[in-house]
Amino acid sequence: MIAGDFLGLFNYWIVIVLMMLGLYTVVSRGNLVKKIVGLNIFQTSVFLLYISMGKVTGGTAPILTGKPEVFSNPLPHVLILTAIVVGVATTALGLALVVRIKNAYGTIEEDEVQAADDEREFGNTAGTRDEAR
Amino acid sequence: MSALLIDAASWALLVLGSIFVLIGALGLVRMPDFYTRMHAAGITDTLGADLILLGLMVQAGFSLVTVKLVLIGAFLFFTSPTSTHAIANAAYTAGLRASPMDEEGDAPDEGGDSAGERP
Amino acid sequence: MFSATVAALLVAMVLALARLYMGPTLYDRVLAANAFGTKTVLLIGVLGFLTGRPDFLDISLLYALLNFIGTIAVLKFFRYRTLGDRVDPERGGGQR
Amino acid sequence: MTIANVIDIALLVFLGLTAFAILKLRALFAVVMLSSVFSLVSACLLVHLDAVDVAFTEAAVGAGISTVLMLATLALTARREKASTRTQALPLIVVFLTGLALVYGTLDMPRFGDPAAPIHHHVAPKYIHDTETEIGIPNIVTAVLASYRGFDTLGEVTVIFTAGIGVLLLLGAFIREPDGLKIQTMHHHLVLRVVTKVLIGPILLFALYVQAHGDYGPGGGFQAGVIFAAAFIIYALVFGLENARLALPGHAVRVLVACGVLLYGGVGIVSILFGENYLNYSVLGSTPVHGQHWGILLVEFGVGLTVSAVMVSTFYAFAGQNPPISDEDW
Repeated sequence: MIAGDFLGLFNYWIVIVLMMLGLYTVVSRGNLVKKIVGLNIFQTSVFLLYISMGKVTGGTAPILTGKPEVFSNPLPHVLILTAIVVGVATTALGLALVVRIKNAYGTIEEDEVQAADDEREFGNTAGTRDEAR
Repeated sequence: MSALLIDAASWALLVLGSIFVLIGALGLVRMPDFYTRMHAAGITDTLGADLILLGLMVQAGFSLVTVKLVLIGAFLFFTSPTSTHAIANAAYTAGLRASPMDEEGDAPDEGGDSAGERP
Repeated sequence: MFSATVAALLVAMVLALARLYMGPTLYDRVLAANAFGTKTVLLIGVLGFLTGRPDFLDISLLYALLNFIGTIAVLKFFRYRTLGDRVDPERGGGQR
Repeated sequence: MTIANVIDIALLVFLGLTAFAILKLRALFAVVMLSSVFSLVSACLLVHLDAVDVAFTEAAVGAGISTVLMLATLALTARREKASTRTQALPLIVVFLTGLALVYGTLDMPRFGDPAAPIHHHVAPKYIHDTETEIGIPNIVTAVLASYRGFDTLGEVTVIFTAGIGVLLLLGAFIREPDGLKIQTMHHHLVLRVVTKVLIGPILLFALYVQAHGDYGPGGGFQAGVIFAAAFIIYALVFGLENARLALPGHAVRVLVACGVLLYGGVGIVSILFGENYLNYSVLGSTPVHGQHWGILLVEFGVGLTVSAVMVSTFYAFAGQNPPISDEDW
C-alpha cells in the first residue's frame, strides 16, 4: 500500500517540488532574467501536472492505429501543446520588457531599479546610492 | 532462427553503443581539462550514437522507421562534429589553452565562467 | 535489451548533468549541454521501441536537426557579443 | 518496479536537480544552458507519458528558439547575477508551507495512471470514440485541437499574435536599420557555413512535413511554425542578420503575423456564410468528413503562419537591437 502510494503520487510530488523551486526563484532572486527562468520552471511543472493526470496505465499515445487500444487522455495534451507555444511567446514579451528596463535604468537587478525609482520620487534620501546609476 | 539472429545482432550493437556512450560520459566527467573532455565526449558520442541507431535499425527491419533512423544518423553525423568543432573554435579563439600539467585551471565553479574573456 | 540501453543512457545523462553543473569554464557547460542533447535523441528513439510504437521518431529527428542551433548561438554570443550583426565603426570597411 | 517506473522516477529526479542547479548558479549563461537541458529532459518525460504531440512542441521550442532568445537578452543586458542583499527567510518559509499544503492535497488525488480517475470519464471518451467517424483522421490530438476545440485554439493563436505585437511595440523602435556600414559576419567559419547550407533545406522540408503530417502523427501548425522559424534564425546567425532580412524582410513578416490569424478567423466566417456555426467545418467539403479535412488543413496552416512569423519577428527585434552589451556588464 505504501509502495503503491509512493509510485502513484511521486509524479505529483516532484511537480510540487518543481513548482516551489520556480516560485522561490521568482520571489527570492532579484535578477530579472533569473526570475523569468524561474517562471518557466513553474510553467513546466504545471504542464507536467496536466500530462501526468492524463496518463493511463497500459495506455499509449492517442493516435489511432486501426486496432482497439487503450489511449491516454488526449485533452490535457491539446491544452498543454498550445500552452507551450503561448509560453514561449509570453517569455519573449517578458524578455523584451527586461531589455527595455535595462535601457531605461542601466541595470536588471530589481533592488537597483527600486532604488532608482525611490530616488527619483523622494530625492536622494537613502544616502549611498552610487550604484543606482 | 533468423529472428533470433536479428535479435542477437541488434543486441550486440545496442550494448556496444551503450558502452561507448558510457565511456564518453565518464570521460566528460573524469578528464582533467576542457580539450581532453571534448575529445572524450565528441568522438565516442558520435560512434556510440550511430551504433545504437544501427541496432535499432536492425530491429525495425525495412520500414519507414528505418528511413527515419537513417536520417537521424545522417544528421547527427553532420551536426555533432560540427558543434564540437564550433565549441573548440570558440574556446581557442577566446584564449583558453590546453594545460595538461596545470591542475589549477580547474577553478571553482563560479569564478570559472569568466575564463572565456576575449583577449 | 532496450532497458539496458535506456539505463546506460540515463547514467550518461547524469554524468553530463554533473559536468554541466560543475563547469568550470563556460565551454565545458556548452559541451555538456550538447552531449546531453545527443543522449536525448537516442533516449527518445529507444523509448519508442521500448513501448512498441516506434513511429514517434520525428521528435528525435527534430532534435538531430535543430540541436546545434543553440551551440551556434553560443559561439556567436561569445565571439561577437551579439546575435545580430556586429558593426565595426573603427575599421569602417571591415572584412566581409 | 517496472522499467517504466524507473524511467519516470529518473527523469523526474533529473528535472528536480536541474531546477535546483538553476536556483543556485549565479552565472546567467550557465542558467541558460541548464534551462535548455531542463527542456530536453521534460521532452523525454512527455514522450514517456504518451504525450508525443506535446513532446514534439517542447522539442521544437526548446531545441532552438528559447535558448536563442535568452542568449539574445543576455547579450543586451548583463552576464552575471549580483548577490542578493535581501533576506531569504520569509520566501523560504512561505514556499515550504505552500509545498507542504499541496503535498497534503495530493493524498486525495487519484493515483498516477489510474484508469478510473474522473478526468478520463467526462469528454475524453467521446473524443477517442468519435474522432474516427466524425473527423476521419488518426491523430486525436489534432482533431480535438483544430476541430472540437477550435475556439480555444483560435484564442491561443490570438494570444501569440498579441505577444508578438507586444514585443514589436517594446523593441521595434530600437531595431537598427541597415546603415550601409560593413558588418562582420561569420565569414571565416567555413565549416559552419557549409554545414548550415546543407541543413537549412532539410529543416524547411521537415517543417513542411510536420505541417502536413499533423493529421496522421505528431505534428501540426504550432510545431511546424517553430521549426520554420528556426531555419531562418539559423540562417541569420551564420550568414548575418542583414542577409536574412534581405531574404525575408521585417515588414513582410509583420504582415504574415496578421495573415495567419486572419486565415483562421476567415475559415470561421466562411462556415457562417454557408449557414453553419462559426468554425464548423462540415460544410466546407462535399461530405462532412471531407469538410473537416479541409477545415483542419486551413486552420493548421493559419496557426503555422502566425507562429513562425511571430518567432521570426521576435528574433529580428532582439537581434537587431543597438547597442550590444557594454564592457562593464560582460
